[in-house]
Amino acid sequence: MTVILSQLFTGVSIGAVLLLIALGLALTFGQMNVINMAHGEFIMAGAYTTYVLQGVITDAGLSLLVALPVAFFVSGAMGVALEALLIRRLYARPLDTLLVTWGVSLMLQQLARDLFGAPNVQTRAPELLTGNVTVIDSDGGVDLVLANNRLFILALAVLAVAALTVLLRATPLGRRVRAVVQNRDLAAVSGIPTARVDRTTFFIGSGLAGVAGVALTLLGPIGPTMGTNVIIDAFLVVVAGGIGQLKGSVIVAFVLGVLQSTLEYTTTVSVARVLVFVAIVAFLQWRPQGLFTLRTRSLA
Amino acid sequence: MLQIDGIQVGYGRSVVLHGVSLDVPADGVAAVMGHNGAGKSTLLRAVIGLLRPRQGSVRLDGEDVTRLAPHERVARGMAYVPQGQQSFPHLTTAENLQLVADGRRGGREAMAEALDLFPALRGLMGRRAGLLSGGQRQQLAIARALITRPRLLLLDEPTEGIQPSVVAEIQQTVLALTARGGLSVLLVEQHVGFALRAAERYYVLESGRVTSTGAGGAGAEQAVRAALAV
Amino acid sequence: MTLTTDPSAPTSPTPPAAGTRPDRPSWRGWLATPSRSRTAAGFALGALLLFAVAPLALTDFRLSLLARYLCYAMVAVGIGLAWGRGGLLTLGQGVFFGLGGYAMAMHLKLADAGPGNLPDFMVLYGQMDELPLWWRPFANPVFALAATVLLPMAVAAVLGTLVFRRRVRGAYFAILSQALAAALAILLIGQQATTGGTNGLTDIQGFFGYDLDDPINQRMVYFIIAGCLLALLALVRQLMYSRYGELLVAVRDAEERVRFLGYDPANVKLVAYVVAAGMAGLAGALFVPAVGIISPALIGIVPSIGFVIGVAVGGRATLLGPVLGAIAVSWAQTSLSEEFPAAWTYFQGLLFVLVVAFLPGGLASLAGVVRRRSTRTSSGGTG
Amino acid sequence: DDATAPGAGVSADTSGDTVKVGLLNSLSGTMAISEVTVRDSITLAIEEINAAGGVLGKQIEPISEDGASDWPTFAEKAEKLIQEDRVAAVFGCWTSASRKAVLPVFEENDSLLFYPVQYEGLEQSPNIFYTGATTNQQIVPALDYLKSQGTESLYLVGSDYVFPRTANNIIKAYAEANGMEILGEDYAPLGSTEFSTIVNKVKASQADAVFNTLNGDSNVAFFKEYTSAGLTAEAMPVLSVSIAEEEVGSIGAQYLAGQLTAWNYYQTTPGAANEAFVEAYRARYGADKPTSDPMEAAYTSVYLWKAMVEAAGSFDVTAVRDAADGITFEAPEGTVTVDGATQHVYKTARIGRIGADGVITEVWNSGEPIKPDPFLEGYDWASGLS
Amino acid sequence: MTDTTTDGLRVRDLRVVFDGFAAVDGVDLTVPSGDIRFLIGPNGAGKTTLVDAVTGLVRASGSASFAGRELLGRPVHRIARMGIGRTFQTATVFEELSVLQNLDIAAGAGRGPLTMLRRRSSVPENVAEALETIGLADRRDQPAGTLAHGQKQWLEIGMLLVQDVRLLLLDEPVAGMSHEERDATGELLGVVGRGRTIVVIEHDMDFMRAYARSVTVLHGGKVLSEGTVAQVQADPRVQAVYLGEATTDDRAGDGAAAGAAGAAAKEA
Ligand SMILES: Nc1ncnc2c1ncn2[C@@H]1O[C@H](COP(=O)(O)OP(=O)(O)OP(=O)(O)O)[C@@H](O)[C@H]1O
Ligand SMILES: Nc1ncnc2c1ncn2[C@@H]1O[C@H](COP(=O)(O)OP(=O)(O)OP(=O)(O)O)[C@@H](O)[C@H]1O
Ligand SMILES: NC(N)=O
Ligand SMILES: [Mg+2]
Ligand SMILES: [Mg+2]
Repeated sequence: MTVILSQLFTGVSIGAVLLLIALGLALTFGQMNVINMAHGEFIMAGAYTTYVLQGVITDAGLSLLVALPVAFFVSGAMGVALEALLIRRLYARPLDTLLVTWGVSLMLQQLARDLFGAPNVQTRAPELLTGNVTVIDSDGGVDLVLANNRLFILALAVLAVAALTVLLRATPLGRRVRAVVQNRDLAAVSGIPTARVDRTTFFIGSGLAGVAGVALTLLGPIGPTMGTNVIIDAFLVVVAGGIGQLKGSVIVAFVLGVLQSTLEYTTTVSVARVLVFVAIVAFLQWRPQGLFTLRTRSLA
Repeated sequence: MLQIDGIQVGYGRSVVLHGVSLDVPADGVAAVMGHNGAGKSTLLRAVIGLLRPRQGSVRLDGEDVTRLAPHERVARGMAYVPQGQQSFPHLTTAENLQLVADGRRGGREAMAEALDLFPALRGLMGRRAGLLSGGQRQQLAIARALITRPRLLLLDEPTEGIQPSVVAEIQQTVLALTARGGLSVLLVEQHVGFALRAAERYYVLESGRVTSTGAGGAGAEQAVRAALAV
Repeated sequence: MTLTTDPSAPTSPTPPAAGTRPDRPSWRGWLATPSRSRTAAGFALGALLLFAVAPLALTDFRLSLLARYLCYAMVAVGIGLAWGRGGLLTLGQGVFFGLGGYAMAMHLKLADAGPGNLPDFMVLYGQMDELPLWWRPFANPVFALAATVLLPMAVAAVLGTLVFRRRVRGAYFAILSQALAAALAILLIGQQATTGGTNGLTDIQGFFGYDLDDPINQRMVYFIIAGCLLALLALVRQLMYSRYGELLVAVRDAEERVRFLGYDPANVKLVAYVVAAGMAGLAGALFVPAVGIISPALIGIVPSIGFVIGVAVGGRATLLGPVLGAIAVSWAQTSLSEEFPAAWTYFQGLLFVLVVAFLPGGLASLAGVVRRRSTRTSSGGTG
Repeated sequence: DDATAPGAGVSADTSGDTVKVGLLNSLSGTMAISEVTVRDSITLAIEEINAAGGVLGKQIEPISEDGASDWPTFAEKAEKLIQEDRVAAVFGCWTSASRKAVLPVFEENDSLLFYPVQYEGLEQSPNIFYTGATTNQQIVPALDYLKSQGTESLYLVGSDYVFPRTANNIIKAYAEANGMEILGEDYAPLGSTEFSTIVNKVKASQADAVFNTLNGDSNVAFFKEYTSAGLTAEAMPVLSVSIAEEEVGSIGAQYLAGQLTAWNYYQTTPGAANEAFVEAYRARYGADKPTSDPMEAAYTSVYLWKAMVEAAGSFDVTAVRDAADGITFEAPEGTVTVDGATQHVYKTARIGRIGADGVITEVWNSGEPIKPDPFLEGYDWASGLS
Repeated sequence: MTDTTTDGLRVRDLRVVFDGFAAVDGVDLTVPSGDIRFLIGPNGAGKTTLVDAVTGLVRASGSASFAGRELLGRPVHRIARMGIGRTFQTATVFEELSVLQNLDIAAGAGRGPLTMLRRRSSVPENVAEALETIGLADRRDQPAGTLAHGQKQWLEIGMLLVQDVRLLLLDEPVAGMSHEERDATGELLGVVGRGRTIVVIEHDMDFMRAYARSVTVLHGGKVLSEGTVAQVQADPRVQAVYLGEATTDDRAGDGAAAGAAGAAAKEA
């Protein structure tokens, strides 16, 4: 019983991680149609930012808290640079953004190798986050303990989703972001400074990757290839959730998390991965445009 | 109000407008007519800034706006209703309008006014624009442009796809707005009768050149039809 | 009465320039069907280069590298068709390359082991005492050879049917195809006892009775590969300039519209996808005797995108662009990584960024630009 | 180049006053993390040898190639080193997969590879010298150690590739013969960083100890998860066979304190040879750079080759091979001796405990170098394994 | 031109509902073979949706049959192969392909695989004819993307011709066309209409008056009125919801200029 509960918690927390790494994509891919393969490297940048900050601020808890906004800004700034230098030219060619940003991701990985060395680095987690909460103490049997770092990430994910939802749904910026993607020229002639909106959106989306990077330092190593390990999963979440639909990504992330953890428990990690992929293909048979879709009457 | 001076505009290697010059009088209407493919839409796109002229200039009240981005031109009082019933398909009708009213002084009132002009839209506020019918979308597009309270309105075939009774209303609206003062219109129209009635000046565009121009009014109709029939 | 007799029919308005110099990337020019004689000359030149010049000019080692590049080029030709013409950005061609490669390698391993014996790795790492059922048919050379092409095509057909019928396209398709590559690689790695796991299938000794240690036989493999590449080029050329090729472009540009003409776009795409998969399978199969190994490392995301890089650099919508791009990129990788192992990654990334962002027609469009400049010189062999 | 004779044997080019050797490591891609340090220690050995007058009076000229973490590329680069550069020997490879990929190349061309990493055994090629541990020099002693500590049940966690899977086959055979229970076996794809489920399974199993064959990257995530789940070295120790000093640094000692590792060498291994090695390495690459078992085995492999060449009086592959048996070297790990029959090396097995400061200290060693037995022919319980 | 009812388009109790909103709300419509039926009605009346339903683009209930064969429930391409073609409110042609290639593809849905895999060796006769009919013969090698708005619309009609469709559904074919071009298109309809059934959605009343054989008025998803041009125009309900006060030429705007415009229309 405790095993089931703790597996469920595991699933939810895997989902929270998935959600955090996919959230920025839900914005840049989901809203802007940019397939940013360098998103993973922006996550990496967030993680390295945490690492560097710990060199400066020795208190692990404080440095983690400082790292959240700093990483948001660092990755966001990288996103803005990418947008201004390359992506700006490619709004009419969404598939090409995938290829271009993949090239960028290669270079960023090598850059990380050159800056920080090929071996992985790590951060010290604050004392508070290395512990856990025992929810069920089944003496003799297996306790249900919830790891503090996982709880922290879950809270972070929920917070990020809430903030983004408000931003997109209830602010003028949100309307503008959506308008620019849907009809760039019309947005421009409606008085919207499209370039600035693009840049702001990309800043936020990439910044969220930085935040995800900070979170990942609590779980695993920081290394040049950490982005590649998560990027496909993140895209699958957005795809299955339905482009342009935040709530889709949220639901899918948690469902995939629980599915993954359940399958891993009952089969093996590799088989679970393959089955999750099969499940997504099957799901797209049912909902080809993802969980939530927006139809229009145009033939595009 | 608007002076276009010898602009040359094209796409890629092809040139569509070969030195077009034209004036829109203050508080008046200038109409542009011509066959399909003559370059009318191209002209308007250049005026609003979606296309950059290779030569020539566009001036708004004497200010050279040739190099400004579209949103900067809108900030200076231009508004544009493109051809083809364009909208932001995934935004609702309300959001399509709100988007333009956002951060604009008097935006709320302007929105209400626009809705008074197109009451059919009130019943569609929650529907996404991509699901509207063609004519509904066109009404939405004109309403959107009016919310910015423009000094210069660029209309590209505004009555295309609209039911006759509403066409008549749109025509009357345009006439009324210009008559009230404070609004000039550059109008691209296939409806020669309406265009000439509204226009102080007409221009006939052929293959990217102005081949004929003159004062508007019903009297010009014969001349225009002759020019168009060439 | 028809419109042509109507004086107002707009036959005059469009400036002449607009008709012949549309506002499109310059690779548009390559859409025009080249003349048959130019094509024949091109093929003759290609054959001369591949069959005479290269074998004479290159050492055994460099020729074996070229053989490997030509295998990549075969994959690239297929991607050019599916992506360049059909708009199907397939980031999972490694899957089909791998299926072809494994099918071939399974047969060669069984042949090496001899009748009734198990391949070495099964005994060593899998403690198997019996050949798994699904390995058995691959002992038959005819079955194995057919499988190298038909197996990838069948997988593509199934996946393509599922995906295209439900109108999964664009970025969705690209990401799914990429995930497929990751999934297959993981699957192969996880079944070490029967697939060799991460190691893949290695140490292949013979090729249908020929000893692969012998450089003469290696040359033979090279000639087979070069021949197959030329044949595939001829095939794709036929497809591209056929009515099907036009339809494919139509589907790429306005899929829904095609539906209203009475075609099922899913089928149109499926043909291109399946053909490309077959080509990748053949390439993978020939890669095995040329390099002596097939492993999951050749299937995953990185190699799959690697294939696309070559195509993009060469020119996605052209016939020869993908081939030249694949060869050029692999060659650059070999030689640059010999000189500057770390900088190679930067170079690769930068090359890709620059070409895709600023020269979407690839190097082939440069050729187009040059050709347009030097109006019709006598060089006939590039078509 | 055109002098290349068809068929076996491109002899090394030793005509000048230098002799070329190849360095074949992943300098890019996922494996670069580990392999760059191996390349560095090989380079260090070459520089030392050159400074001391070289081999047979010739300076060693290293030619480095990047295997790029891609097995076919390893094969390609091996062929290039042998055929184009005509090197006398090649040092490198890390993963078994890369070794498997180059093996036919070395055999076809009758050339030599020195392979410096502990591996799964079950291999013996006349063209490879194995200077890392085979299973009876690392895994088997580690199991003996656990057994001596009273361990009765194990959970097996490994990366999904040939070394962990083969190691685990051996462990299972050992366990069966020794009355140990295997309570579970899980593999994570290389580079995987999500271990919550596996840790849940480990925890639920309530095994006495965990035998960990995860590769570098994944260990960080595994141990963080392990600690968060409330598992400790006291309650359920983890014995790892792929965590060296380098990895301890990057996982974080706070997650590893008290856990066990099995190797043939630690940076703290006593002896003058190791002090000299550690000092030289730090002087060359930085005071904060740790040394580790594979680095040491790679460093040693260059000296072993030198000794073989000198014993043979020639760079010729056949001569070198014939001279190999019994060659010894006072390595940082202690005396190592080449076993001519298997072309492996006699090595001392060691178990270390990771301290809270990240330093690994030896808690047990085999007392003397163990004779390599790659096919575990000397162990009855292993008879079904190959 | 044969018999009527069974040959043409027959729609019964057609309903299209979007999220509870009935865009088409129980329409009965019979268009006999050979007819040129104009479908008019206020913006949002459900005209385009009706055509969408008949061509398989949206799901509908009720029945729609052509030449006695049920259409509802079939996929788009099957319906197209039954000889039903349409154009769109905004013209959609294959921009990258030449005019000729556009037509050739349209002509080819029935081709076998062998033909498909061969190159086009000559211009098929029906394609050549269509090129002449739509007046784009001298632009046949030009990419369709470079055509002007109106030309694209003709090309679309041409594509229907070579498809040899029996039922043409044209959604605002003359929108954005100049006066003369409208007339040319009208003439084209006459040519094309021989032996075919044509349904035209339009808001251009002049055009309707000149070329319609019969008219159906939709309003709020229902049929409001049906009959000849004169009958429909005279229907006060139609005037109220659709035509407005200006029962005559809208293109000249209000009544003041109606006379002039009417004259102009005749002159062209
Ligand atoms: N994006 C484009 N790329 C290339 N050529 C274009 C593009 N848009 C328009 N053209 C060409 O420019 C010319 C003028 O087009 P434009 O749309 O300005 O005509 P128009 O007068 O508005 O016609 P219509 O009455 O049909 O709207 C045409 O020949 C058209 O083919
Ligand atoms: N997918 C949809 N979801 C919701 N409402 C829809 C959808 N499609 C159409 N509608 C609504 O159905 C009604 C009918 O639309 P339709 O396009 O058929 O009108 P129409 O008669 O063609 O109008 P117009 O003359 O303006 O083109 C409109 O109110 C439209 O907003
Ligand atoms: N040999 C190894 N550790 O792969
Ligand atoms: Mg226009
Ligand atoms: Mg409509």
